[in-house]
Amino acid sequence: MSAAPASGPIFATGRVKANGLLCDGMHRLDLELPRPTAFAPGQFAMLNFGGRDRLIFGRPLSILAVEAGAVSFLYRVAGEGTSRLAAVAPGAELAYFGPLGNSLPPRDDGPPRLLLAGGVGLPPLLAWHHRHGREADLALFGARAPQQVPWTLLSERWAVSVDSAGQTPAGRAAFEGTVVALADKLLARRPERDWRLLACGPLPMLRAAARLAAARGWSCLVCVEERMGCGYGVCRGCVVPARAGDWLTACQDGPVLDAATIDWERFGASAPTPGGGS
Amino acid sequence: MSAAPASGPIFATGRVKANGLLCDGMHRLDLELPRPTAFAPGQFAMLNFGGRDRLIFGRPLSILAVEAGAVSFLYRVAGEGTSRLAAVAPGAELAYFGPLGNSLPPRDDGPPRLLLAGGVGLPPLLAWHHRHGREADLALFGARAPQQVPWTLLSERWAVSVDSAGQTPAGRAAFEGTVVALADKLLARRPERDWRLLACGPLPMLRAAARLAAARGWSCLVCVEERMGCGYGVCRGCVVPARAGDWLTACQDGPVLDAATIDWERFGASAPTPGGGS
Amino acid sequence: MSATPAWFALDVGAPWRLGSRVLPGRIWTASGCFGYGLDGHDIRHEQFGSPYAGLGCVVTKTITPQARAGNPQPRLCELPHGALNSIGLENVGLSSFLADKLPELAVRGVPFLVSLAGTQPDDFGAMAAALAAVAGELPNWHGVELNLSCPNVAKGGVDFGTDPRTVETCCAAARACLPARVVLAKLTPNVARIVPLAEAARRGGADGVTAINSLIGLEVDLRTGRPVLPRRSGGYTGPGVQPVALAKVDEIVRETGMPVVGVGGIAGADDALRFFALGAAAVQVGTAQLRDPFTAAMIARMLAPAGCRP
Amino acid sequence: MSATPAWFALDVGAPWRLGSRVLPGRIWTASGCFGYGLDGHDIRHEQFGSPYAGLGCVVTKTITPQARAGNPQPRLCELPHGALNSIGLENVGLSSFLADKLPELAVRGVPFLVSLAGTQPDDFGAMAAALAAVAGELPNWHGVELNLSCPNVAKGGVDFGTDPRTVETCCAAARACLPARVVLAKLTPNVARIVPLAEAARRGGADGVTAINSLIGLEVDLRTGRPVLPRRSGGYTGPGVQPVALAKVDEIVRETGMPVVGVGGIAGADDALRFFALGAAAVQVGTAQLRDPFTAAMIARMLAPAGCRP
Ligand SMILES: Cc1cc2nc3c(=O)[nH]c(=O)nc-3n(C[C@H](O)[C@H](O)[C@H](O)COP(=O)(O)OP(=O)(O)OC[C@H]3O[C@@H](n4cnc5c(N)ncnc54)[C@H](O)[C@@H]3O)c2cc1C
Ligand SMILES: Cc1cc2nc3c(=O)[nH]c(=O)nc-3n(C[C@H](O)[C@H](O)[C@H](O)COP(=O)(O)OP(=O)(O)OC[C@H]3O[C@@H](n4cnc5c(N)ncnc54)[C@H](O)[C@@H]3O)c2cc1C
Ligand SMILES: Cc1cc2nc3c(=O)[nH]c(=O)nc-3n(C[C@H](O)[C@H](O)[C@H](O)COP(=O)(O)O)c2cc1C
Ligand SMILES: Cc1cc2nc3c(=O)[nH]c(=O)nc-3n(C[C@H](O)[C@H](O)[C@H](O)COP(=O)(O)O)c2cc1C
Ligand code: FES
Ligand code: FES
Repeated sequence: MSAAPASGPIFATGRVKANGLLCDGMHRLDLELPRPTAFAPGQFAMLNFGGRDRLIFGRPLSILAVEAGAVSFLYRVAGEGTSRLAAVAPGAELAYFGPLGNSLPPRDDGPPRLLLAGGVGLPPLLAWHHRHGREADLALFGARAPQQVPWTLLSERWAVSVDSAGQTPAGRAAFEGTVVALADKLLARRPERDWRLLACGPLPMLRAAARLAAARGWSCLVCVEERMGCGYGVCRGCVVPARAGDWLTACQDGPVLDAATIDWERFGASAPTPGGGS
Repeated sequence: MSAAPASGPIFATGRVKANGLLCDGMHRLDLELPRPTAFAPGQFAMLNFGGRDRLIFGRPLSILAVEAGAVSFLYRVAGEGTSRLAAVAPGAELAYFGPLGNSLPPRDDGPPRLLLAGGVGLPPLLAWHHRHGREADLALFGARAPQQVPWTLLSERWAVSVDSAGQTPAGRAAFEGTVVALADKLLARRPERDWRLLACGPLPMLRAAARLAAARGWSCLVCVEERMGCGYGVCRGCVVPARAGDWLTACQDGPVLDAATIDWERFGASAPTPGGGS
Repeated sequence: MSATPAWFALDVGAPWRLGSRVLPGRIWTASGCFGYGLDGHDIRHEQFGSPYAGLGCVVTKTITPQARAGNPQPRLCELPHGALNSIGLENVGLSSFLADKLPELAVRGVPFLVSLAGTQPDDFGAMAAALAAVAGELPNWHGVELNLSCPNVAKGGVDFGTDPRTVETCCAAARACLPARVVLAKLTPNVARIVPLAEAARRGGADGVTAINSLIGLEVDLRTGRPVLPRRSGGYTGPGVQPVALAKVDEIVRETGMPVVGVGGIAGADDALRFFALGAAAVQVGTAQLRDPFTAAMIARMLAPAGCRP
Repeated sequence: MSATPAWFALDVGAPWRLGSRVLPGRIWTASGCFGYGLDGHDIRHEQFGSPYAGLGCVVTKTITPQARAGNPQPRLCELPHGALNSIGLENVGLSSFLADKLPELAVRGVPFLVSLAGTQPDDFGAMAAALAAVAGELPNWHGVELNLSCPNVAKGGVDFGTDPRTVETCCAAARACLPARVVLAKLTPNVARIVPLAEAARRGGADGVTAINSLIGLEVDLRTGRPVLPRRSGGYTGPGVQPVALAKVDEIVRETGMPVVGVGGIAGADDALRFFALGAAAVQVGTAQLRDPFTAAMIARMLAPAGCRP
């Protein structure tokens, strides 16, 4: 699971290049950094405000891309911090600390990948797909409704599911149901095949993905979320219950974890935002 | 000392009409209130920000004037609160609580008044002079330098002193020395006369005014400053040591106090801003 | 301001029983932060009318047997997350309170508790007896809150509030003189375990406890390198103490089941809700009442049952 | 950031003596907030280089005799003015620390103290002895900080830190095994009087005390009306506890004259200056070090004597 990027994390002041709604409930932030940075899909950064606005803890967001000196994120407004983030104008400064955590392993010769992304769980999988995706892989994205789908980011190779149907852009369609139901449907067409699952999204979705993989004996990697203090392994705040009995950290052992190593029963009890949907 | 205004204090949200530098080191704020308010010279208001910016305590500022539904203040940037106040733009909302405290007594048939105002101690005396001033009165304003004098506010009836000389506007002159030295000089021209002193400004100036009055047997009213919690008499934070042995409150017994009732020795020990000059 | 959450079912403006009294509401003002309940009557607010509208109770500034001059200035210091005060229990003293303040409290009709402090346990009985004798007929006088945070001269200066035996003695002394009024013990958070103090208050006959009084804090003036307050430390109050207050209220409620009046950093309806969530019977507004005399009235209005909300 | 005030004459980057050791500086990181001193070595900052640059000492996460799994999640809760944590002393245990962490600490050369906790006084002696045996040759290992905030199972679960006798016993046990290293007692602020604890530490042979550990605090989730943390309350740290930390440090410095390492809400140079103004010998950065691993390094740089400032 390691696949560390060439360079270590940096702590720096970034300048907001763009920040705005991408689709219903999903914002995109582009942040210019003082020097170039590398990242591997699945890694995240801790973002914070400066001066009097500084929050006690940074906010972990997955890195979507690094392009032309700017690092990009997708986020939904979940509480105080992200709602203040949504109000930040281009030119403003933010504290950037990243890239942090492990990452999705790059392509190997194993079976094709089944990518399951839910809502703002998209960045790790989109980045992976962009770098390593192959024709044989299946990339699925799920949202509540068509207007919550960032169509412009998703190439036609992405299949889309929505909880409730509605208007889709010309030439694009959406399956009505959960992203896991869509996976079931698509997998039924290729019954002979083995898959490796990569999943990132809300906890119930991760749970369903892990169950699906376990039932068929496939491997499954999930990107987990936990409340974070530091993001770099020193506070032991972001623990995820391990099947082995103790804990994994979301920020150092993760955020990419093998679903088989997680104690899903205990994990449920600790959802950072009960009922939340990121 | 009471002369209470017709109406009691109100707590309301005001909208900034204008806020900017009047002269070097002196800002003027005009705040529109939802309903008309009365005030008597010497009274003050507690101002605060709203929402996340709200300070633990309001900031006491003397009322300069109420005109056309707006209440005006003069202030200098002394610390965190006033420096944030200086950054507030027209249209912003501020919490207003006033008018508070007692006031300078209106005109009576006694001897003429000698008004001594220093820096942002100007509002009470300017307001009083505007309402009650007579030809026979002497109105003096002292500042550090000519560019710190709000010339546009001061009619030609105001004599001005500056610590260090410099360019004055056409037709205006400034005495070089303290405002009390200027008073001495002007009083020397009218040696037969009795005066009543009204003084508002930094503590050393109030001290000197009280000494001057005491030496000649004149009465002297001073507008005092103390750290305030509430501004309406409930916290006992703003006490001024009384000659009688206990305390006077700056917010209820004052801010206008008879200099003879103050224990000046103990008062010195409690200057809220050592070396400050408001 | 968000809507009242689903779990919240209390009507903070409905009469409720505490000990042998029925109090008109559950949003109160804290001792030392609203004077003697007399200084806000001519203040007006567009939306909330009078600062006394909807108040369950005003707890007076703490009264001592004799008048106290209090501490030198400065007495207040604003902090980024609260305030420090060093008022030093300045108050008019019991006889002056009875002579000058009580008659006006009688006229105003605001529900109130009198906060009492002394320097030896007997003081509490004597003061309660004097109060009962003079105020016994006042329908809006509901009882006393014992401020147990002063040094006990009879015990070598140890704070009353940190010794369970003394807490019990003080409560018993007040209770004996006030059989039919509320007796609350106000507890200090500056102890390792607060529950034994609450239990001692109950043994002494208190109807409940108020938690918390101020923490001990200090602020340094960076220009001089010296403490801002002449006595160096002072009482730390306001938003920064709320997590501590919540922890103490929770301990007392869960381990004793006593009625607890919660206080610490309450400045809005959400803050009050946190205390009610933990089972507080009522809440008090302290520091925030200084900045805005309508804070308690506003909270009472905000938390009123849906039907009554503006 | 304002310039260093005139009264401040300390060189926080100069070697100084604490007990029998010479430490390289006075700006440290606090236990539990910088891991085992190993997790920041590949992090970079334009201005401050390495997070370890200029650090006087890293105090490790508290080590217990056996590994501890710690508490269930969520373990952290952000507050408007600080944080609550309920990590539950999760740590790798002494033997794993000695086997896996010490060798890397040796290679890295970062100056460090090991924070120790146990469930009975003997634990402190045993752990100190084991440390001395394995780490005795390490020049960058300066000694131990005794975290006395756990329940003492030998004494019926009362916190070590609230009982002067136990503080003395624990310090004496560690001292006996570490004649030539620093022994600090880290004190809890959750007591009525902290000075007797500091005096007990001195009687036990401690070279100084660290003050303060976290306050006890609680936060309520307004959506559910229940505490955010599964164990209800947790350790309250960050800016909101600073006034309390300053008051405790001031008391200890003035009443005992002992070397005090100040900790509580330090996030910038001004915060550190407040503690130094009161006579603290060194300071630690806790919660703020989580948000920004360069906080302590930045403070060390900011407070360096004028000649060395960037
Ligand atoms: C590794 C990782 C990657 C993430 N990537 C993304 C992403 O790409 N896009 C996105 O929209 N969200 C992402 N999240 C979730 C995001 O961090 C939270 O939505 C955000 O922290 C909420 O902050 P807030 O102040 O708005 O909410 P509040 O609820 O006000 O926050 C209070 C505290 O809880 C924490 N918290 C609240 N919700 C979460 C959560 N779901 N996960 C972790 N901590 C939480 C906050 O960090 C904060 O400390 C990620 C989380 C993790 C751990
Ligand atoms: C009755 C009265 C009338 C006043 N009128 C004016 C006026 O018209 N114009 C003007 O510029 N100033 C006036 N002042 C002083 C003004 O209140 C302070 O300059 C201001 O509160 C400083 O706030 P700050 O946050 O900028 O400073 P900080 O030093 O950051 O404030 C910290 C705390 O100290 C208090 N404080 C600091 N300085 C003073 C002071 N001099 N007096 C009282 N409290 C202080 C603040 O209110 C705050 O609670 C008046 C003060 C009083 C008591
Ligand atoms: C200026 C001031 C004066 C106070 N005086 C008293 C007092 O006389 N008696 C008392 O029991 N508590 C007193 N307190 C403590 C408050 O009643 C309350 O317990 C404390 O402030 C915590 O609540 P808060 O955070 O809402 O302020 C005082 C607090 C302040 C700020
Ligand atoms: C996440 C976290 C974990 C902590 N773990 C420990 C610990 O293991 N041992 C200890 O003595 N103190 C521990 N502390 C307390 C800190 O060392 C420090 O005393 C406290 O946080 C106050 O400082 P601060 O306000 O700078 O955070 C911890 C604090 C935090 C925030
Ligand atoms: S967030 Fe601190 S250890 Fe993971
Ligand atoms: S400011 Fe509170 S009594 Fe004057």
